[in-house]
Amino acid sequence: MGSMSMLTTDVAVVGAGPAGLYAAIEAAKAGAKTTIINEYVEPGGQLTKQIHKFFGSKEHAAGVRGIDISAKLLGSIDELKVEKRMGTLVWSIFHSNILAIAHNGKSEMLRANKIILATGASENAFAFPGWTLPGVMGAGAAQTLINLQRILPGNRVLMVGAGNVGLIVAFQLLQAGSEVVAVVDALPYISGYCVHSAKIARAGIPILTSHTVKKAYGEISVEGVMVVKVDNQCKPIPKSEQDMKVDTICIAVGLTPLVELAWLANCRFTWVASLGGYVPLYDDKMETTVKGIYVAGDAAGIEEASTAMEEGSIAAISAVESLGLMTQQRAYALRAEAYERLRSFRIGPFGKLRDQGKQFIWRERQKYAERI
Amino acid sequence: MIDDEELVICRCEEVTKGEILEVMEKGAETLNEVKRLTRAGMGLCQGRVCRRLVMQIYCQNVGKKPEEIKPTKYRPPVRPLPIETLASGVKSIELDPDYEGI
Amino acid sequence: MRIKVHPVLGPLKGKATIEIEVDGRRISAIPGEMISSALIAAGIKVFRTTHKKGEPRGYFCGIGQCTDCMMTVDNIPSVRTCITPVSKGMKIKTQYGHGKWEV
Amino acid sequence: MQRGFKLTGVLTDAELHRLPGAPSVERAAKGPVAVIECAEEFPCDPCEYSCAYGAIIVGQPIINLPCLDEDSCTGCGKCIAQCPGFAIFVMNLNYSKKEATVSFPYEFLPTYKAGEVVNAVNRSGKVITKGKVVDVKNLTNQDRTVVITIAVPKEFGWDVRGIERKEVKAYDR
Repeated sequence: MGSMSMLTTDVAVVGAGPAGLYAAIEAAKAGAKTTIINEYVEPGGQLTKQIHKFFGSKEHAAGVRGIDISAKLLGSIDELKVEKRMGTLVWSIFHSNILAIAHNGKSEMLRANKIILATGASENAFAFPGWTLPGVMGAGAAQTLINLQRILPGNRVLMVGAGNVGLIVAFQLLQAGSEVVAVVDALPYISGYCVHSAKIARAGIPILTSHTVKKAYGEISVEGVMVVKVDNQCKPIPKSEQDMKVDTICIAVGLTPLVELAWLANCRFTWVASLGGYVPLYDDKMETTVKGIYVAGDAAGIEEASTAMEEGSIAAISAVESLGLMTQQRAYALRAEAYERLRSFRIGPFGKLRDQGKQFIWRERQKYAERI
Repeated sequence: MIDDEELVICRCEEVTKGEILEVMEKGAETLNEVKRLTRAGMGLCQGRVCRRLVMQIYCQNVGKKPEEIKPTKYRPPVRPLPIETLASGVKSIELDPDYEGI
Repeated sequence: MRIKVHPVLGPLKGKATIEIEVDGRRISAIPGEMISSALIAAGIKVFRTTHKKGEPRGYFCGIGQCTDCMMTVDNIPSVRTCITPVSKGMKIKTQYGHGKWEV
Repeated sequence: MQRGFKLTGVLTDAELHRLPGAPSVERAAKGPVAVIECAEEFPCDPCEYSCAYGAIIVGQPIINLPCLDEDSCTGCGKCIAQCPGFAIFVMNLNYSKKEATVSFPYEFLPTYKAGEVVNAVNRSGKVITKGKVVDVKNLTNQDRTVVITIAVPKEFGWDVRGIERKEVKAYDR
């Protein structure tokens, strides 16, 4: 073990989506040596395929398309000389501060004083007979194909899930030139925003609530799908089947925080259904129960790009404060401002649930701190 | 729903819902046991697709909520990579003798 | 099918200037695009068959998570085609089961 | 049991007229005016900044539904392309003796030219009448969201909210 070369950095950010990019920008602005690592060659995360204009406020570039926000953030990253390691995967965390990274067939160790996990989320699966047939894919996968790869997944598509992801991707499939046969959801109501469902409806696409997929069929790939009406208990109603000829079925039934690294680092977790499942415990600095490891964005509970950006900033501000690169007063003031903005995002029928989820995590974090 | 038993849950190891229910009936108590006995979640993708589905089936079968059960463990490497790549990094880590692993 | 024009993204910039081989058939691809994209553009949907039941699989997660899209690429089995870019003259084969190293 | 737009995705007439962003029937009868069909409280306010006349108010908190000050609204239509949710329309029920115009955002290809006769659709995407394109705007500040204005028989002014998309085949592939 003679020639041990360990890479070092002050702040390592894992994930270059909205949360990670904001975290890296904030950390680098404070003068920390910052390294941002991203599994995919292209940084930007979900932003790179979000061709729609974003909601939100001026501070969060409302009205600007995700793809353009991404381009702007990447510009800042370069200006601030953040070390970029794209196409690099993080396969483990050792000793709470060493990231095992791999790039181009070579594995290296990166020791970081502070680690910010902004690893995002993965799409939930939905199993129905025939769901393994080629032609069934995640809604996000279809979105990657049409908006990033410029490839049409199919001519006739069924979208499963009338949440925001399902509605947005259904619309983008139309924009790309596919025919969307219907959007179905087992829930008795549309869980996505009304403005999204209105766009789909105006385009003449039926949104079938209380409907689910009974089975997909086809010889070697999807040729059609049987959709069935369900009752309040989600039980199929006999003789309510509809046969739809489709070649593609997209699944948009929610997201799960992608937090394998936090599990490996021995962070404490809790289950919060409204935030997508298991979420690491963290405090108002976004620091997990393992000192020096922070979490932000969808990895800290499924929310929006705008809130992910704020959380990325909060995590980075707290990390640089802890490194002595920012005064306590300044960090406190910046966090307070960020929370003020977050507060206005976490009210109303959609934001409230997430706010309750976040409050729950903080309480659990507090309880854990008191126990040890 | 029809074909329920035949429904593939783990796409990689081609484990059906019926097989998961069967090992539970035969005495598998924890999620980890279900995983090891059926291999659901132990294939190529390491449970990235089916983890949640297996958990749902398990929870439904034992009548518990997700927050009341113990999740399956994660082990490095958490991303798929060739063993050759893994080995190239071992040289550069000073393993702590007191380190007990994950 | 390639999306040649798009109301937001504009005209397709990349040109299919290289050729790759899929099970002996030559198809054109855009430099830098993922293997899976070139295949779907050429109308190919089945990328592999499973080792137990021999069922067809194709593009599913699109981000290298699910491994459904794995194929044998230049004699190396189990390459995730959704995150592996094409290169000129690449030889791609449908993978049966776990595939075989063919050195 | 859910009703109305949470069930169908489409605002009912009653839901529409209750919105703070909808003009009164009296105001609409007078001439061009914005109809803001934004019915759920989530954080978003570009519409407020888009209006040079201060006719759209969101205020604080940012989740407030946009409120239309119908006397200040000139029906200029600048807000249409600025709404990320494509929820703002401009209606001119006084376009001519027999016709009303409706302006709406459009982000599909191929686009339309003035003079074309089109099938006009309602909120459910159902073709309810023929219409004629009178204006197509695609300004830089609209950032690729085209605003199309069509003339339709007057009685359809409140219901027409778009046009039937052209055949997908028209895509250049």
